[in-house]
Amino acid sequence: MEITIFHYLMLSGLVFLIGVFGIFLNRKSIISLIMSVEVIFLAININFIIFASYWNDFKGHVLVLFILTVSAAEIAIALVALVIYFNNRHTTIVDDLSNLRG
Amino acid sequence: MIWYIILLPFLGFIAAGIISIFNAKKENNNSLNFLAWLLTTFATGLSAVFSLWFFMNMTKMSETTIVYELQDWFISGNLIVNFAFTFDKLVAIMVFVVAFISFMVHFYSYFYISKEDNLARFQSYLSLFTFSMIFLVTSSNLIQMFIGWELISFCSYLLIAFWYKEEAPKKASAKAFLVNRFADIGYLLGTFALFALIRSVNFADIQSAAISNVAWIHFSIFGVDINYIDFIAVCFLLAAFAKSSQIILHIWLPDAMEAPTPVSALLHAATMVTAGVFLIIKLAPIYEVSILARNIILIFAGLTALYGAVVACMQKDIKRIIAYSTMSQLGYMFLAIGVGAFSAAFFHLFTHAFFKALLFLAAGSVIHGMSGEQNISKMGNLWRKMPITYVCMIVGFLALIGIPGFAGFYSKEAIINFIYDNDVQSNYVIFAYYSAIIAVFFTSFYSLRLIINVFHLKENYNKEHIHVHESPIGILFVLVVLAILSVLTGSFLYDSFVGETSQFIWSGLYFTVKTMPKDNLEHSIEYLTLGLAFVAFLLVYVIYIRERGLSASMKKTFPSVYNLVLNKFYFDEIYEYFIVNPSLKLSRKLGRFDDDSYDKYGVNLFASFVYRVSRTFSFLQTGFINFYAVIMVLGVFLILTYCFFILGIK
Amino acid sequence: MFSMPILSFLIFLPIVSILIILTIRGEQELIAKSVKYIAVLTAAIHLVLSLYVWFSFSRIDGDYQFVEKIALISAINFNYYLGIDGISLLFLIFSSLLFLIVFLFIEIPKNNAKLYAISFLAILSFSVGTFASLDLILFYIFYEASMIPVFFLMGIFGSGNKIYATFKFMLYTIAGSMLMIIAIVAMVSITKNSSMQFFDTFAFDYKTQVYLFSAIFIALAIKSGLFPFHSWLPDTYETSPLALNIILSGVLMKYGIYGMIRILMPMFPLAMFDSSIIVYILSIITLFYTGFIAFTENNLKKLFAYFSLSHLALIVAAVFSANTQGIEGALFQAISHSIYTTGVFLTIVYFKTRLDSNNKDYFMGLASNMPILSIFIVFIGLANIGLPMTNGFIGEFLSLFGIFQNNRFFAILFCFAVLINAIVIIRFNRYVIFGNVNEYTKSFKDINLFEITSLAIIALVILFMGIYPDVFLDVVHSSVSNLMENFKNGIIIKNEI
Amino acid sequence: MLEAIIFYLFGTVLVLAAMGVVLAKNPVYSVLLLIFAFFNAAAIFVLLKAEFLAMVLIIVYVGAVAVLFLFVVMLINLRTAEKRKLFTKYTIFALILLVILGIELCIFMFKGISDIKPVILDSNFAQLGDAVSYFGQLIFNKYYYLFLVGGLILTVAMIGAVIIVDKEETSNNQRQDVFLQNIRSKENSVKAVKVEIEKGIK
Repeated sequence: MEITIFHYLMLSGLVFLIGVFGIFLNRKSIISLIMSVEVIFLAININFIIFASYWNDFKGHVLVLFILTVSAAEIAIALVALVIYFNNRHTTIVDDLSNLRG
Repeated sequence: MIWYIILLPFLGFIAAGIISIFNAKKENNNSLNFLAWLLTTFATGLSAVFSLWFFMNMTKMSETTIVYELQDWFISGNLIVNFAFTFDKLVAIMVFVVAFISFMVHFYSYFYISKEDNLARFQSYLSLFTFSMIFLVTSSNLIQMFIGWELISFCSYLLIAFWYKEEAPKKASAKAFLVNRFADIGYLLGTFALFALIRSVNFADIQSAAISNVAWIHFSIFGVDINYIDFIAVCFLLAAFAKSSQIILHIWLPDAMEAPTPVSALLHAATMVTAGVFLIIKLAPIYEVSILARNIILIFAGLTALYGAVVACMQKDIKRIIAYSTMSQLGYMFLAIGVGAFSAAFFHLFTHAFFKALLFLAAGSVIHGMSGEQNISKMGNLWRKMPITYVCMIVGFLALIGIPGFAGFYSKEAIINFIYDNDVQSNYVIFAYYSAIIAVFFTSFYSLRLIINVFHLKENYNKEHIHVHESPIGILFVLVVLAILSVLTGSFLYDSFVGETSQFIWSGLYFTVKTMPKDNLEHSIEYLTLGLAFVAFLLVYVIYIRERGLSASMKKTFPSVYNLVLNKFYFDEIYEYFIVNPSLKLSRKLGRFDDDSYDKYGVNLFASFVYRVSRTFSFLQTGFINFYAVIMVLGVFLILTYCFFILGIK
Repeated sequence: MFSMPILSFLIFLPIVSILIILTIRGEQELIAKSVKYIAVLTAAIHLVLSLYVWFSFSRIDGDYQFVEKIALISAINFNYYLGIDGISLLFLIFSSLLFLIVFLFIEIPKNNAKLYAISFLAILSFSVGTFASLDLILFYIFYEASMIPVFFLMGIFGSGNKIYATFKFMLYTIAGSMLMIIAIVAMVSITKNSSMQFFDTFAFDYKTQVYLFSAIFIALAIKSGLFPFHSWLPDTYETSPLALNIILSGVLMKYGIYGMIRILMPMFPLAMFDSSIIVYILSIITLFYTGFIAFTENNLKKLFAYFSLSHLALIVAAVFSANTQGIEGALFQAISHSIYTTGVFLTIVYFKTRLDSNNKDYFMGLASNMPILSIFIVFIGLANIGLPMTNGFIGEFLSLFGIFQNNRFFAILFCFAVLINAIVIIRFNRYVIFGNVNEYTKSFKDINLFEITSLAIIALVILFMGIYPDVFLDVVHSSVSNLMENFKNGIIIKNEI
Repeated sequence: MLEAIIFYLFGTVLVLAAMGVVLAKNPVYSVLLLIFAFFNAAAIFVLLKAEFLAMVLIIVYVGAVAVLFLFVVMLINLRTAEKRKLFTKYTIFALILLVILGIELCIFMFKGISDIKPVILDSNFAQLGDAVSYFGQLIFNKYYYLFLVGGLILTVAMIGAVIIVDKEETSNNQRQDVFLQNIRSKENSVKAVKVEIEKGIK
C-alpha cells in the first residue's frame, strides 16, 4: 500500500473543504471565522509542501515560510482589531458587525 | 509729415479721451470740455492742412506712389503682413477730404452739442473716427485696411450710442455694428480667396499682378465650380455694400440718425459710407475683370438710388430725409463703378462729401434753432429767422439735385453719361440708366419738399415754447465755407478728375481710366434731368402749396403704396420678423434645451442608469464579513467550474 | 554649458510652496494673508523663471529644448522626460501669467485659505508638467492630476448646485481619461515605447490609427468642450469660484487644444487628415449652438461659458485645418482667449464685489456710474469680437485663414463666428453698459486703482499681442514647421500604401 | 508500509481535528483543536521531508500564534457570550456547494492535470546536502529581498497593533492628573468682571 501524491492531495483538499465549510457554517463568531481561515492556510501549506517534494524544489518550502509569516501578521492585526471591537461593543457576534454596509 | 497726418487725430483722441474720463468723474466741466475741443479741433485741422500740403508736394513729385514701410505686423507661413502706408494722389485727396470735413465737424460740434453732454467724449470719438478713416485710406494691404475698416464701424457704434441712456440709440448702434460685422464676413473671405489666388494681400501686388491672367482659375464647392475672381469680387462687394449702405444691407444707415447731427455729417460725407466705395476703387482691377460682380453692382446700385430717393420723399424727419438721400447718392457712385467709371465714382464721392456735409450741418443748424425738433411738418417759415442757414441749405440741395454750376451737377452728369456711353449695352446697364434718371426726379422732389416744409409753409410749431433763432457764428462759418466749396469743387475740378487732365490724378494707378471731357457731356441728358427736376418742382408746388388736399386724397386712393413707402418698404420689419426674432427665439429654446433636456437625455440618463444598476446590486453589500467570505468562496467555486467546463473538457 | 533643470524647477517650485503653506499655523485671517503672500510670491518667481526660459529659448531651433531625462521603467522606455518647444512654451508662459493674476487680484477666501491656495498651486505645477512632458505616460499623469484640485475647488469653494456640477465635471473628465489611458496603454504596448518623440515619427497602420485617434480625440474634445461633450462646462462655470473659471478657461480647457496639436497631429496624421470633415461639422455645430445660446443667456458666468465654447470650437477647427496658418492661428487664439477671458472674468469679479449676483439683468447702465470699468469692458469685448489691433483678431484671422486654405465651404460657415461673437458682445454691452442705472447699480462706485491695475494689465497684454503678434508667433514658427513636416510625412506614407 | 500507517493515522486525526475546529461550540475547544491539528499537520510535513517547516509550524504557530488565539479567547471571555446554532438554513446549501467543489477538485486532480503521475513522494533533498542549510541559503541569498519584506510586514503589523491598542487606551480613559488639580488656584480659575449694559461679556 503505497502513499502516492494523490493521497496527500486528497488530504489537503479535504482539510481545505473543511475550512471552507467552516466559513459557510459560521454565522456568528468572528474568531471562529479566523480559525477557519487558519485551517484553509494549513491546507494550502500542505499543498505547497506536497508539490515541493514532487518537483524536488525548495521554492515551495520558501513560500510556505512566507505564508506563515504573513498569516501570522494578519492574525495579529485581526485579533487586535477584535479585542478593540470587543472593548467597545462587548460582543464579537458577527451578525452585529454590519457597520461595513454603507 | 505723413506721420503727423495720421497720428494727430489719434493724439487728439487720446487727449480728449483722458479728459473725458476726468469729466465723467466730476460732473461736466466746461473748461475741460473746451480744452478737449480745442485740442482735437486743432489736431484735425493741422492734419487737414498737412494733407493738403502733402498733396501739393505730391503734384510736384515724379513718383506716383510713396510707400512708408513701418514694420512687419505678423508672419505666418507664406502669409506676410506688414504695416505700411501708401500714398498716391487718390489717397492724398481722400485723406484731405476726410481730414477737412472732419475738421469742419470738430469745429462745429462745440456750438452744437449741449452743455450737459460730455463734449470731450464726443470729440475723442470723432477724432478716433477720423484717425481710423485716414488709417483705412492709407493702408497698403487688405489686412491693415481691415483695422481701419473695423475701427470705423466701432467708432460709429460708439458715436451712434453717444446718448446711451436712451433706448433708440442703443438699438441703432447695435444694428449698425452688426450689419457691418456681417459684411466683414465678405471682407475676410475675399481676403482669403485673394491670397489663395495671388499669394499676396498687398494692394501693390493686386495692381501689378495681371488679374486678367488668373481670371480663369476656379475652385469647387460640392462639385460646383466657382470662379475665384468672381468669388472675390462678390465677397468684397458684400463688405462694401454694408459699409456704403446699399439696398438690403442699408438698414443701419437711417437709424444711425440717432447720433448727434455732426456725427451724421461726418459719417455720411467723408468717413464711414465712403469707405465701401473707396475699397472697391482700390480693388478696381478685380472689378474690371469680373463681369458678374459689375452686373450685381448695377442692379443693386440702381435699386438703391431709386429706393433712397423714393423713401426720402415720404419721410418726416429732416435728418432721415438727408440720410436716405445719401443712400441714393451712394447708389450713383456704385452705378459708376458698375460701368467701370471709377473716376466718376470717386469724383462724385468727392463732391458729395462737401454738399452732404453741408446739408447735414445745415439741418443741424435748423434743429439747433428749433431746440431739437426734427419733424419737418412741425417747422415752417424759418427762412426769415435763419436766412444764412436757408441759403446754405438751398445751395446744398441744388448741388444735390445737380443744377448746372453746382458741384453735384458735374459729378452726377458724368456718371449718367458714362452709363449712357457704356460699350456694352446689356439689360443691366439699361436698367441702371433709367434708375439713375428717375432717381433725379425723386431727388428733386424731396429736396424741394424739405425746403418748402421747413422754410416756407406756415409755422406749425408752438411759438411760445420754441424760440427760433439763427445759429451761432461758428456754425454759420462752417456752413458758409462748405457752401462755397459745394459750388466750386464741381466746375473747377471736373477736368482734373474725369476730364482731359484727369490722367494727372490717376497716373500710377492701375486700371483703365475712363475719361469724359466736359464738352462731351450729352446735352440731351442734361436737358432731360433738368426737365425732370422741373417737373418735380412743379409737383411739389402743386401738392404742398396749391392743392393742399391733394396729398390727403392720394393717401386715400393708394393706401398700400403710401404705406409701403412710408414704412420704407418694410425692410426693418422683414428683418425683425424673419431674422432677428427667430434667432432670438431659437436662442432661448436652445438655452432651455441645453439646460434641461440635453443633460436629462444625455449624461444624466447614463448616470441614472448606473445609479439604478448599483441600487439593484447593492443588496450584495450586507456588511457581514462572513457574507463577503462566502461570496469569495463562491467566486472561487465559479472560477473552478468555469475552468472545469472550458479547460477541463479537453 | 550651464544646464539647470529649469523645467523640473518650474514643476516643483509650487510643490515646495505647498509644503511651506502646509506648515503655517495660526489665526484664520493671518493664515489667509500669509498664504496669499506665499502664493503671489511663488507665482511671481514662476513667471520670472518662465520669462527666463522664454528669453533663452532659441527661436531658430524647432527641436525640444531644456531637455531633462531620467529613466524610470526601461522596459517601455518610460522616462521622466521633460522638454519644451515653441508650442509648449507659449502655453507655459501664459499659464504662469494667469496664475499670477489670479493670486494677485482675486481675494482668497478666509476659511480654508490653505486648501484654496494649495489646490491652485498644484494645478500650476501639474499644468507646467503637462505642457513640458515629452513622455506619453508622464503627460497623462500630469494631465490627469490637474483635475484633482479642480474637484476640491469646485466642491468646497463653489456655489449653487455645486455637488451636482462637480460630479458631472468629474464623470466627464474620467470618461475622457479612461479612453485616453486605454489608447496610451495600447500605444505603449504595441511599441514598447512611451516617448512622444518616438511616436512623432512612428507610423501606426491605418486601422490602429483610427481607433487610437478616436479614443484620444474624444478625451480631448471633452476637455475643449466640443458639441456632444460640452454639457459639463456651463454647469462647471456657473458653480465654480471665479478664480477657477479663469484657470479652467485659460489653462485647463487649453489642454484639449495642446493635446490635439501635440498628440493627434504628429502621431495619427492619416486619421486626422481623414477625420477633418467630421471635426469641422462638430465644431460648426458647437459654434452655432453655443453661440446662439449665449445671445440670450442671463447668467453672466454661463454666458461666458457658452461664449468660450464657441471660441474653442473655432480653435479646434483651426487645428484640424492642418496647415501652418491654421495651427499658428489656433495657438495664438488659444492664448489670446486665455487672456481676454481672464479679463472678462475679472470684470465679473468686480461686478460681484458690488452686488453678489450672476444675473445679467441686475447690472444696467454701468457707463454712467462706472465709466472706467465700462471702457475696460468694451475694450475686452472688442478682443472677444476679434477687432483688429486686439489679440483676438490675429488668432481668429489666422484660424479662419487656415480653414479657408483647407476647405472653402466650411470656411464660409466658420466666418459666421465673426458675426456671432459680435452679437453676443454687442447685446451684452447694450444691456449691461448702456442704458439707465437701476436701483442696484445706482449706488455702484467705480473701480479703484487696484482693480484698474488688474484690468490695465490685461488690456495692455491684449493690445501688445494685437500690435506685435510676431513676438509670439516667432516662437512657434520653427516648431510648427517641424510639426507640419511630420504630418506631411505621415500623409505621404498613406499615399505610398 | 510504515509511511502508510503514519499517513493514515495522522491524516485521519488531522481531518477530525479540523472538523472539530469548525464545529466546536465553545471557541476554547476550537482553539485547542486547532493546535492539535497543527501538530498533526507537522507530522504530515515530516512525512514529506519538510522537517524544518514542521518545527517552524510547531514552534512559531503553535507556540505563538495559536497561543495568542487562546489568550484572546480567554481575554474576551467568549464562553458565555456565544452560543451558536450549529446548523442554519445555509448549511444545506453550503454542503451541496462543498460537495460540488470537492468533486471538481478530485476531477482536476486525477484528470485535469495530466502531467502529474501518481508517484510515491520520495524526494531526494539529501543530494543537495544538508536540507536545512540549503533552505537557509535559498532564503538568505536568492530570496533575501522577500525575506526582508516579510520581516517588514511583521514589523508593521506589530507597530500597527501597538498603535491601535495604545490609541484606544488613551482616548477612552479619562485619567486623574493629581498635579494639575493641586496647582489649580482661585486666581487662575475664577475672574470677576463688571458687565456693561447692552454690551455683554466679550
